[in-house]
Amino acid sequence: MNIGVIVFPGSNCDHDCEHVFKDVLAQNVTMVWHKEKSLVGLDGVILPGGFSYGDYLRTGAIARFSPVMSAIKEFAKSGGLVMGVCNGFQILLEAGLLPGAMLRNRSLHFVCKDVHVRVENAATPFTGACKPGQVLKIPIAHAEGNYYTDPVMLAGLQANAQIVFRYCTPDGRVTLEANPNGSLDNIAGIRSAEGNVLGMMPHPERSAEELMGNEDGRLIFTSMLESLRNRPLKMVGA
Amino acid sequence: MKAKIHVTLKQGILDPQGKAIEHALDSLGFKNAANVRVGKYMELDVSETDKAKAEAQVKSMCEKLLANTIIEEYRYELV
Amino acid sequence: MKAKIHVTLKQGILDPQGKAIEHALDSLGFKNAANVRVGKYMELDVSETDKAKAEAQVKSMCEKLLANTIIEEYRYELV
Amino acid sequence: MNTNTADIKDLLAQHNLTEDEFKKIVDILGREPNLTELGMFSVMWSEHCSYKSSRVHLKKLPTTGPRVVQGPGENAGAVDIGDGLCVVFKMESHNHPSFIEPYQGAATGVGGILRDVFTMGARPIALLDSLRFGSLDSAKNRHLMRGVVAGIAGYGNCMGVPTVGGEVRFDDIYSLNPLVNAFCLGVAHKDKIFLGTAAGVGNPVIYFGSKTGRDGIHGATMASDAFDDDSDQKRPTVQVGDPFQEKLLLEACLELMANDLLVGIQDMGAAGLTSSSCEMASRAGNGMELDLTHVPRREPGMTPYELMLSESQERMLMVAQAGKEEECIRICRKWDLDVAVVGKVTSDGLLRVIDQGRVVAEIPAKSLADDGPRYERPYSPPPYQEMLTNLNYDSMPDVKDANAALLSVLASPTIASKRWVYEQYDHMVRTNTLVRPGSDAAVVRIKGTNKAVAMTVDCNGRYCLLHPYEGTRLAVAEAARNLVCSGAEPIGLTDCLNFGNPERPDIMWQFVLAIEGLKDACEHFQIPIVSGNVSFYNETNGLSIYPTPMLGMVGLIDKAEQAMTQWFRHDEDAIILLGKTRDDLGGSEYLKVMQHREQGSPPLLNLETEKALQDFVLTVIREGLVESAHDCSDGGLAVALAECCVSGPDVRRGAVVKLELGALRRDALLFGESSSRVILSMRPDTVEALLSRAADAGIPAGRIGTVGGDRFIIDVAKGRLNEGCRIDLPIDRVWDRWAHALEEQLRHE
Ligand SMILES: Nc1ncnc2c1ncn2[C@@H]1O[C@H](COP(=O)(O)OP(=O)(O)O)[C@@H](O)[C@H]1O
Ligand SMILES: [Mg+2]
Repeated sequence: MNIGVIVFPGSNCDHDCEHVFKDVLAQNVTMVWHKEKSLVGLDGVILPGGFSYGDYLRTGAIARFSPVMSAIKEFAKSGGLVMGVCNGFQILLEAGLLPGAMLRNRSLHFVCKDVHVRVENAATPFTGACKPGQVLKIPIAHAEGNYYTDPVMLAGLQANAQIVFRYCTPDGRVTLEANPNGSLDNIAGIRSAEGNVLGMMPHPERSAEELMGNEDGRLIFTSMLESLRNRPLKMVGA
Repeated sequence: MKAKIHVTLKQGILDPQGKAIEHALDSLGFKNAANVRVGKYMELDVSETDKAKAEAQVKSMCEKLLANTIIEEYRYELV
Repeated sequence: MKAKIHVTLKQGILDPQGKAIEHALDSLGFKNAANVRVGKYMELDVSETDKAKAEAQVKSMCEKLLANTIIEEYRYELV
Repeated sequence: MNTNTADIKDLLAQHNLTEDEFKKIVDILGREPNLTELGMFSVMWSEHCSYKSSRVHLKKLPTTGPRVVQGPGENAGAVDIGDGLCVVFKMESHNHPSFIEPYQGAATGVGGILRDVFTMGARPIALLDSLRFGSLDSAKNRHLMRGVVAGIAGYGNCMGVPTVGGEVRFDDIYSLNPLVNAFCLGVAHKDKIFLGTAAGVGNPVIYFGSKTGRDGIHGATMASDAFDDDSDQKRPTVQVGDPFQEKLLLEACLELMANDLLVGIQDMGAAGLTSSSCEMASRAGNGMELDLTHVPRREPGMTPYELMLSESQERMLMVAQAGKEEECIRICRKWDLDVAVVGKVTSDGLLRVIDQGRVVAEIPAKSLADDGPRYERPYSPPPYQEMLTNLNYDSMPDVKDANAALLSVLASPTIASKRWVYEQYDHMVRTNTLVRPGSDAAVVRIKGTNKAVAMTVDCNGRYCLLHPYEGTRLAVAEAARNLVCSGAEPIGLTDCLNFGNPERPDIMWQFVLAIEGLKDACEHFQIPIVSGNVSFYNETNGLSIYPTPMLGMVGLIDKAEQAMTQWFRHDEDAIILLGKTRDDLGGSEYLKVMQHREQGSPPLLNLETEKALQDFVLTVIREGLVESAHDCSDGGLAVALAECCVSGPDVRRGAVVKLELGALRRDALLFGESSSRVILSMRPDTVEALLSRAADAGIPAGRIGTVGGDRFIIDVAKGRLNEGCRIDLPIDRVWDRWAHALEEQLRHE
């Protein structure tokens, strides 16, 4: 597969995503500068973590105007797989590709640590290799991961199984103490209504190798690759 | 013309920063401060002499960039 | 009484946030926006009826906590 | 300068120059300097930039070795790690700015050290920070600590460079002079190191990065200036950092370097445009002409004086190959940086500054950069030194309630878990962090190889106060021990020497002894010092900090999977203690916490014993005999054992330990800080082999207990002179105290 990793000024997990796809999963990776206007030839797209535009004003607020974002919208509209991790998730929210907004962490601190998330929907292109309800240990590293949306939208997310990951205890209970940032309904990741766009705060690329002592995050990437292999042909290079 | 823009969290949205400041004020001995809310204040120059046009522009800046209307509201004045 | 407090960077102090926003506005086509400066805006209730006393308190809050007077300046009004 | 004598005196005082130094300037120029020139001399000849009090002593340090690619003198040092790669690292202080404005002071400290490393052509892959604060009982100290930690986080996280380790210690002496030292390490190709040199007459000099504002003018002189109660007045000199801009600068630099366009490059740190230009010219034996008209500015009306002295952050100066200007400019623009050709390399050795067609300064570059004054300042021990080391053991009651004592020492913020700090740092970005903060040293793999590097920062200032020579040797030993316990061979060292006012003979004495200790220990361990920094004048109202020669040591692990951690890993594993325990309570954390004394002689250190121990530990780790290894130092044996039990990432494990008291005191056995000791854990079936190996190597070793259970038990049998005692606590209680003490003390408001 040919996976595009979008590079915004200030992205800093771009090399990490590249490393996982290229060196761990032996895929082709194209680094896509944010001024590109086309995504032709790509099978899937990752918006990596980092501090695009320094996170000034609001996280993701400025990056969403990068020229590449129109191409990403087109790509998503035509069914292409788009995944935003951390800052990438924040950008997808600001760009309206996913619903809701991020508030500052309840603690007001940046927090970097392992957390556990429960797979709430294992029938997405990004979680196919997981079992429903499976608990994954994946690190977070953010200051604004406190997901918010209004009650109507939240009910919609719940009803459409758009909540993909929830913060939980190691044994899979969704509790207040397991919530590292105050996120509504312990939401750690959501998908679009159509299902082909995913945003998640935890960093699966940080737990995708044996040497790092944790391979849980790798499931997300292998799920993605698997569903790309199985997709109907018409979507190629959309 | 100078635009003065206030962007604040919508009513009903929890403001952890405001809460933290309230708490800090309290422990500094300012017991009678309450309901602290924190927002952003921005100033910028608009090189436009027609007030109506300038207003339209600033409104559009707010809608597009300066505020996230899912969680924030904004107001502005031009001087 | 409600205090409305503006905290802004002192003249001459670098405002990286303002710079980034200006750049973004420019690339959004708002070519005539310039000198963007970003500050904080805070509102809080002071349970004090004597205006002079309330003022003294708010000033002291600003000095002690709300503004970092090394790089920021503040102003407030009471309503 | 058309000024009368009184005015000159004033001017010199404002610029921290002596009359002799002024005379020397007049000699060099053959005339009186104008104000811009005076300003340039004053920053370059400040203690901070010229090392005028320390240079004669720093010369004694060992700086060479088979692995050394670049020793002191450049932006950072470089050490060969094989595979055509080297690690580039350095440590730097930002103490004074952080006291004035903790967030920005600490943030710009991180920014500065990152630039030092990436100007050498290395991509930064790890940061560490070493911090000293006064007691957290004071609101001011809590405020300082919160601000400093947030500032380090704010800058490092945004840059995408993980902060993988560090050190925080507390002592009231640092209340008015907190220490903020930042360490950065990067990786570069050995044959692609870039230096700060202005070679090639006629080559263009290009400015890039942020615009120049009035930030930090006099910053360099301020860093060489003790505080007094007027320090508030100096506040406008605070610089504000923009990590986003620095991230762009980093990527632009690495792209410029990959494209073979540069002759030399240097960041604009302290003394900004002045230092970068004159140092680059001087290194190449050339001159440089700068035309200020082209310098990008943030504010109107800036004078040549201000432009030359500004310390605006995130700026660089490069000398490009002639004809490659356009390509350089294109790359800078791609990264949205300000960029301008501001001058050229000349042959006359002069730094000539032009503004609006007028020469506003003309000074031999070498005289600014290298011919600053050098002082052999007098030194002698302070009269109180003997009182400090004098500790009468007989007058001190031995520990009675060992449970309570352990819990108190674990709750001391110097000992307690630093999780509150390092969780605010992104310590995993770049996906190399094999050993995260929380073990003896951090371990970061080098992608593209099987190797990893281990890093630690260490210094016990209390030991250094009690005996600067011994204290510094102990710091070297501890740093190396931390690396070895992580499975790494020490290969290089950077230092950051924080001291008081060098014009005082007692402070200078501390400094000279510390250098001697550093030299002796490094020579013995054969660890070269490849970079460093001196921070003097850490005193307020005449009160100096403890001598704090902070060390940042780097080690190499040939097989990344052999990286070792400090925590127990399996129930039933045997616990082994290597090394000998003596009556070493002098300068211990226990004495400070339980008896409020900072007194005595620091623990005895024998370099041969230490080296033998370290060689042994490294060998058995590499042979796979060991499940965990932990250096035993602050807080002594009881604390180190407790850390082995509770510092692991997912689970806490109990332990049952039995100790022989022999002729020792109970408190010395449990909490004394004898050096050259390590705690290992291993599968029970390998114990015998290990013990016989240790005996062969002449290392004292014995099995002291077993991992497992839900209690932390240390049984101390009756000794020849003293009664025994027992620590017996639920392991969760031990954990809770250690894990949450710091947070609780910070949560006051
Ligand atoms: N300021 C800090 N930043 C990051 N990590 C820190 C900091 N202070 C302490 N740590 C981490 O906490 C652990 C314990 O620190 P310390 O007690 O100083 O270790 P040691 O005594 O082994 O040198 C180490 O892994 C260290 O890297
Ligand atoms: Mg240690």
